[in-house]
Amino acid sequence: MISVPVILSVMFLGGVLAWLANRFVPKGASWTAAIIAAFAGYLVFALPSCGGEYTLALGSITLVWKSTNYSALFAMLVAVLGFLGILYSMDFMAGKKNLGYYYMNFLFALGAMLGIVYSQDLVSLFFFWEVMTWSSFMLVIYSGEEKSHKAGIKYFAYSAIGAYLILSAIVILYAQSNSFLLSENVKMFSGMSLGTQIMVISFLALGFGVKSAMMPLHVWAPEAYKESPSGFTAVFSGALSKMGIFGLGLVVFKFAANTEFFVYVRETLAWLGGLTAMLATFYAVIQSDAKKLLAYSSIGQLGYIIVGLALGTPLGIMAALFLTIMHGAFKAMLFMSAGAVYMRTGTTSLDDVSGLITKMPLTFLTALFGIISVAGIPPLGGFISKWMLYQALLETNHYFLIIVIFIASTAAFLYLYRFIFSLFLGQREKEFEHVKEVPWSMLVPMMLLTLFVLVAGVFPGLVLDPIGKAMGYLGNFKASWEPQVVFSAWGEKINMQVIAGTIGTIFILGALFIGFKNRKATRVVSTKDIHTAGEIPTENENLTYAVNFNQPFERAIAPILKWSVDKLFNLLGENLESTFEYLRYVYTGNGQTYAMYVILMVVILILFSGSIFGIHL
Amino acid sequence: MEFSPVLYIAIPLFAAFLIPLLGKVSKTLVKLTPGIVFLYLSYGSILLFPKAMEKPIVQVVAGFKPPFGISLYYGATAAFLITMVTIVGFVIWLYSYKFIIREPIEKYYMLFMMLITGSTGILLTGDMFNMFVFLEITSIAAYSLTAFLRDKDGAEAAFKYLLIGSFSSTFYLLSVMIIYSYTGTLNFADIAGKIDLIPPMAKGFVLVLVLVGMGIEAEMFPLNGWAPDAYSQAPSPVGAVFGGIVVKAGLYAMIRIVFLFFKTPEVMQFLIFMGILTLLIAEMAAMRQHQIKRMLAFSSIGQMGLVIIALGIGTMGSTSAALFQMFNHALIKSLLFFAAGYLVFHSGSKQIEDLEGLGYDKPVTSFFFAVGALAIIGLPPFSGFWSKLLILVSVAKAGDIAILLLILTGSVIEAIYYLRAVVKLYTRKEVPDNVRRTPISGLVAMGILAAIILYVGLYPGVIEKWLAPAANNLLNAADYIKAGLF
Amino acid sequence: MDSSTWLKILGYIITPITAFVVGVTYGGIVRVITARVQNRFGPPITQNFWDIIKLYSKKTAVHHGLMQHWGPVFAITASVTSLFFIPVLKDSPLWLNNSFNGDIIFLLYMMVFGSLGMALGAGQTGNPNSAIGVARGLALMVGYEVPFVLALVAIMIQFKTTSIAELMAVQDGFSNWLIFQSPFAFIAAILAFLGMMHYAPFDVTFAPAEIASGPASEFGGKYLALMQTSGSIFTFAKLVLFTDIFLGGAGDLVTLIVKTFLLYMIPVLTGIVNPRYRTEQAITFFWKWPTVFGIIAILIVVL
Amino acid sequence: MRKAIAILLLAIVGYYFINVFIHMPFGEKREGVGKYYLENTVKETGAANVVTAIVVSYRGFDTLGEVTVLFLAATGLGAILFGKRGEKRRLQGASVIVKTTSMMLYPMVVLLGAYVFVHGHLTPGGGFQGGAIIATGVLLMFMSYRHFNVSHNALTWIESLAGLTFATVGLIGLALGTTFLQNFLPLGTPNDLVSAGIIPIIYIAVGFKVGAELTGVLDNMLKTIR
Amino acid sequence: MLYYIGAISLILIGMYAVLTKKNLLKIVVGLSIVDSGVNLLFISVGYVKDATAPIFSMPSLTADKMVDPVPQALVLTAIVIGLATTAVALGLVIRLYDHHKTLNINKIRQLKW
Repeated sequence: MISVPVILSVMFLGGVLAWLANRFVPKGASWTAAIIAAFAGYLVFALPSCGGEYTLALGSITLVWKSTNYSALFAMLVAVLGFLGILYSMDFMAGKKNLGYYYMNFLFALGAMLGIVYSQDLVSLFFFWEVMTWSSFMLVIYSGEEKSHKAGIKYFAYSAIGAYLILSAIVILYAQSNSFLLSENVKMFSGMSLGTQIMVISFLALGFGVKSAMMPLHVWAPEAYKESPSGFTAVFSGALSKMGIFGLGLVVFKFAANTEFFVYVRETLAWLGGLTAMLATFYAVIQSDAKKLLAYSSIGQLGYIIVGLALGTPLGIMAALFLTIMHGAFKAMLFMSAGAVYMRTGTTSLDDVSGLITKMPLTFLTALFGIISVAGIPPLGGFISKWMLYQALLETNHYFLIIVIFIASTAAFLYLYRFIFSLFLGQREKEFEHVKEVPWSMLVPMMLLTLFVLVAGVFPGLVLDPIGKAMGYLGNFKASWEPQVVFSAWGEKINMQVIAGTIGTIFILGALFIGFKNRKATRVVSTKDIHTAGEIPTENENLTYAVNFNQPFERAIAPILKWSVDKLFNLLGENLESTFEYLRYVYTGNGQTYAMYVILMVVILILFSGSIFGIHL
Repeated sequence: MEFSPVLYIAIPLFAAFLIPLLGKVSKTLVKLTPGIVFLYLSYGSILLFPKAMEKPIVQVVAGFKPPFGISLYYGATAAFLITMVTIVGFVIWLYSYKFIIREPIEKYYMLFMMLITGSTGILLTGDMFNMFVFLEITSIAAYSLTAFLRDKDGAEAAFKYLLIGSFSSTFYLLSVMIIYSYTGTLNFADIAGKIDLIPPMAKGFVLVLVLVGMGIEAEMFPLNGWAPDAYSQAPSPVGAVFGGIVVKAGLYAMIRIVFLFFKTPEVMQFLIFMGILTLLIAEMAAMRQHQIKRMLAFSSIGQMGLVIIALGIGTMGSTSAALFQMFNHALIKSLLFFAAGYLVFHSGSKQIEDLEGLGYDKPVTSFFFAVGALAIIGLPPFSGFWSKLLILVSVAKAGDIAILLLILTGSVIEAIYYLRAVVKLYTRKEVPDNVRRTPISGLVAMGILAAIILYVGLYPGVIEKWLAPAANNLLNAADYIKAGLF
Repeated sequence: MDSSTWLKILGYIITPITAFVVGVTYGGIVRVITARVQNRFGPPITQNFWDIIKLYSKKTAVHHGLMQHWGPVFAITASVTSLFFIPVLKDSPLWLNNSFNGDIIFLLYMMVFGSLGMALGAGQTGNPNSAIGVARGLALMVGYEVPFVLALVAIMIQFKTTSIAELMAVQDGFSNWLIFQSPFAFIAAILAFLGMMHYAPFDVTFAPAEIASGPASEFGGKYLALMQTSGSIFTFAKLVLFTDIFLGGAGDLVTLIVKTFLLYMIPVLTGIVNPRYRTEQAITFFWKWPTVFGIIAILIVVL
Repeated sequence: MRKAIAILLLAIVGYYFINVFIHMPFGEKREGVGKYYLENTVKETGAANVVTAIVVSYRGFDTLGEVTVLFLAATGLGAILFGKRGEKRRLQGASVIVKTTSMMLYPMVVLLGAYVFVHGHLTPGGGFQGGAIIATGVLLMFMSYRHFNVSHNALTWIESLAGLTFATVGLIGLALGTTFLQNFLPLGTPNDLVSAGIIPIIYIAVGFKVGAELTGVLDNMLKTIR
Repeated sequence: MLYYIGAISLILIGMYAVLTKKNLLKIVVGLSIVDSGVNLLFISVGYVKDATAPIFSMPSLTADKMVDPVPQALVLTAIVIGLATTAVALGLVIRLYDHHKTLNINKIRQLKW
């Protein structure tokens, strides 16, 4: 009988096992981890989507785990991405130190994510939430370098703030309802006082918002994504940050939906999401590191998802959840290809690498499909989610939000193009002549995901099916779709078969034409063989225009970029720390001063005993 | 012979007196004695535990009924804490076994044993003056142990400790005096019954004296100037005893007195206020520390603040949470001190800066430090998580969201500085080949603690089911009086 | 297969050809007009045809790699697909193609597809000018999309539809043209259109004198031919789209050509008399007045 | 500045302090355990000296602690000062008169001390006082003779054995099935030397112990510690 | 009554010394003075007018003519404890002097913040 604890224990014990395996068998850790992840993934899919219930009484606290339609959706995402991430890591991490540590924390993080989605009570939700936080923190600091540590601390600090906000919301709820069960709390939530409702919702939203990198709580993300090993970054961005979305979904539709100020919650979240999407995109445009760029891109995409959720219409939710899945796939693809480049060249700096397309064609292909998908260009998966999102925005009269979103998605082309251009196109540096395509174990996950975004683009119904069920869990939401057609509330529809068919046909015709016309006379020349006003670049010259690629745009948005939350938080942090520094001067080191404090305390207590203790001396 | 609570005191004392003689025979024997004693006491306390949980065991000494003789009150709270103390004491001994290599070893073990016994006595006694005596036993052992390394800083720290500690005992003695002069008795239960004989003004004064006197022991801000110095300069196992045991005893004493004699809403409010102050200031100070043990010390103070808050809330839930937190803190802080002790030993420097790279050079010790750090921050699946959760739940139940947020602010700061230290450990850096290894006894000691922390983290029910009677015992003054005066 | 299907298939063939012819002719006319304004004679109107035919007939072709090879294919795919999803003539089974009501949002994205493909091709060449051009073009795109989308949103929410066919349906009389119904949206859209057509002052992308035609600089032979074909079709597609949305569409080809030509003259004439904006100037231009007009358009609808 | 603050603070503390005590009855009899002790001590413990009875019997546990405190102080001092090099005693030795007098007084002081603790249950005095007197005698010798030595070994033995005696006596009570420190000897007639059960035994042990410990403390402070 | 005030004055004087004197030895002396003050105070609390020591050495003595024995017993303990503290304090002072070569408490401030 498959039940939730079985899955969880497979993951967690598997983590320990992987760690042990590393100690005794060379390469043991990666194989163990891959097998465990595959097995757990199988279990996740085999678990009936409304069952596997398990209750565990821990003292006065009862934990309930159960699979629901909503959790099944996220669990599948986690299981698939987790398995692919580990598969990818097998060769990506080969030869590195502390593999046991890496795979253990990897599996722990996966287990914790599954734990989060299966939790039906708030305590185990929070429990796994924290496990997830620290295990991912461990992976962020994996490299052991100063930079990664800074990033890790930052990540953890923000996560801790978020987690504690969630925790306070949980205990406030418990104080009112006397139960940790999700269902109980949802039931009793509408009966709670307005203050409680506002507090709980804002705390939960902020807490989950941190993990989903909602502005202005996103500051941890770029560096954390950059520093974690790419195999994990794929999961980090693809699945782990989605836990924030998972939580936000619960907040919006399970809690906020029963309150009178539901509309304000939604509007606030929607605008936050929108601004996140736009600003993050702007920041992504000015990055010069591939992984940081992708990180900001992730933040932006999560912004779309938040917008979708916050719209609260069936189409909006569907868009959000669809994008959740798609983003998981295509961001994983992009991070994996960035990781592949990193593995072969040792850097992810967009200024240094160029022209890898001939050396790593399959990686390039993955990246290409990835960016097309992110950009939302039909017929890949990204498009449908964008389409649904816009339709939902229109039908809910968010006239200005739609503009914000649109700016974001247009500006996305800038960084996406830069990503693929700088890494793969242009003239190649000499030092990268030896570069080879990455091994199969890394290509397989990339290719599988590529296939997935293609299929999901043409047959969105396949993915919309579980999403529809998940929406049923969140509330009574009905949206209509067919395997290849999606309908909007205004009666519009988008038929992916026609689109894909047209595009495919024309593309093939065009490709045939260009491929066969004068085939013999068509030559491939080196990228050095170009016309630059009569001068022919020598072998050692590299003319690729990569540094400050998006400078024109950067100049245009300079007034916006001047405002950086990051700087603001840093300033705040520094000021706080120096305040702490002054505060600790209380401890002067002089024993007599301490003694004086004691007497002073006595005097204060005596003098104010009337007001402090109600006893007049 | 049935195990009797008085043995908690008698056996260690007997052993302490015996140690100098054993020292004539063999050093190993000396080293082993405290271990045997604590092992026996742990065994005994586990035997006695269920009984005490059911009904307080009140043991008279010298055959005179209370209030005429001294009585030992082994109630659920005491049982809970004493069991913890004996077990932690045993582990700390195990750790000391190889850690303390400085002469005079037999003196170390005598003082060490007495330090713990004094704390046990504070937890155990039902007599106000007797508590003073045990307080002094603890203090004097503590002063001496703080200066045990005989370095410059140790002596300084010990002197400060002594200076403030003397104030503590003076104030406490004065309060005993005033209480005695009005009620004519020294037995807690008896006093609690006659507390109204004291005129309000004198009562208020007593309250001030007790709060300040015991506040010093409980590390309440601003009375805790001695604590960071003492913790950081004492040998690591002693630091663990301070953080894990001694301060708990001091806090217990304060809370017992307050709850028995002065339990008014105002006083509870005051406790909460002081708790918050202590927590926040300590965490902030800890954030800026450069020495690892000093950081641990401030963290200890902060944790005590947390416990004081929870006790100040004064509900059943919060009190049990506070006890749970005490239990966790005792284990976790000991683990941290253990690990830090060897880390400092290996790196040869007390600065956090200099710990770089030790995570790779001394993986196991560093691992235990990391576990301790994660646990004390309150991360699952370690035990600290549950107690923090319970505290927060009880705070929320009391309806004070501001307190909740302040506690969490403290926790965030705590998380940051602990992780900074952990991360420092795991910064890659070439460290000179260090042949010195962490001895097996130290690792076993850390392993035991880590295992308990993890076990309790996964099955909090083990501890949790005992919390209710223990909290009830602490809260319910009427029961205490009834049992104490039988 | 009934007759409508046959008609449709016929439409598939006729539409791109028409678009190509019209687009190239327009290009020729533009060259003549430009020359006249600049006091030159200029080439004959058919010059563009001959250019393209010449390019198609060139035997040899040089490319720098796979993406350059495929770039033009992307471009042509995008332009033809876009065209197919725009209703060219009102209520004509032959010219409706498969525009299942012609979804605006879909078109917005489809239009980018080609640019991206071309950009990829240009990037592959290794010519710095191409890359610079692409960077400018993409940045410019972010600029003009804002007023454009504002205008479209204003219209879409006014009529609660995203379908072009339905928009055409509501503008059945001359006075009902959206250019009159929502003039501010039209102003915003037409200003954006200036940028979209890449004529001066928004011609930084290609800027022949500066970056040697930018993205297209390394293309030759069949590649350039395909790109120019696609460009012509694309121009036509955009014009038809604007006509459909703002000028009430067209019932027959003549009306369509008149309307599109008039529309086309706007960017062309602006372009002739204006110098070139720098990229950031262009972007900030689009984010100023056009955006304000767009917002006004929306506000009018909402209020 | 510091002084002004200190005076101000202490003045406030003092004011309220006195305020509390000024209302406390002075010199009046009070109810409570004190009265009970006065009335029942002789009957229950057989000791004539009520204070001793309280110290050793009623509150014997305190005394055990007290002994421990002293023991700890001696141990702690040993630990703190361990390895300290003895100060070269630059002062010249005491004069002959002092030396001779000390030599003559010394046994008498020790004897007095012994007397005081042996009669602890009968007369004012007891183990602590007696022990302190003995230590005074030793101090006298330390001061007058530069090379006066006490045997560390002997001190250790005395300390330990005395302490063990105390603890053992207590444990015997427990072992006999009653309570710790329970009297298990006949009470005898009050005011006899051999009376009051275990009180004299304990007090003698305490006397030895205190004497040895205080001597040890003095010795520690003066000499090199090994 | 005067006893109380006297004893309290002793305590305050001792505390004053502890708080302000720079010399470690004087601080230790201050601590001792505080101790003595407390002990005196305690003894005076137990005092009963016209009563004798609580020793039944003569049959003529009766319980109601005796002072409260408890404070005396407690003070006995307290004295010893005070002595122990002083001893340890002096030991520490010796150590501190060894290390710092000074007895000025202001100069012994290695541990701070």
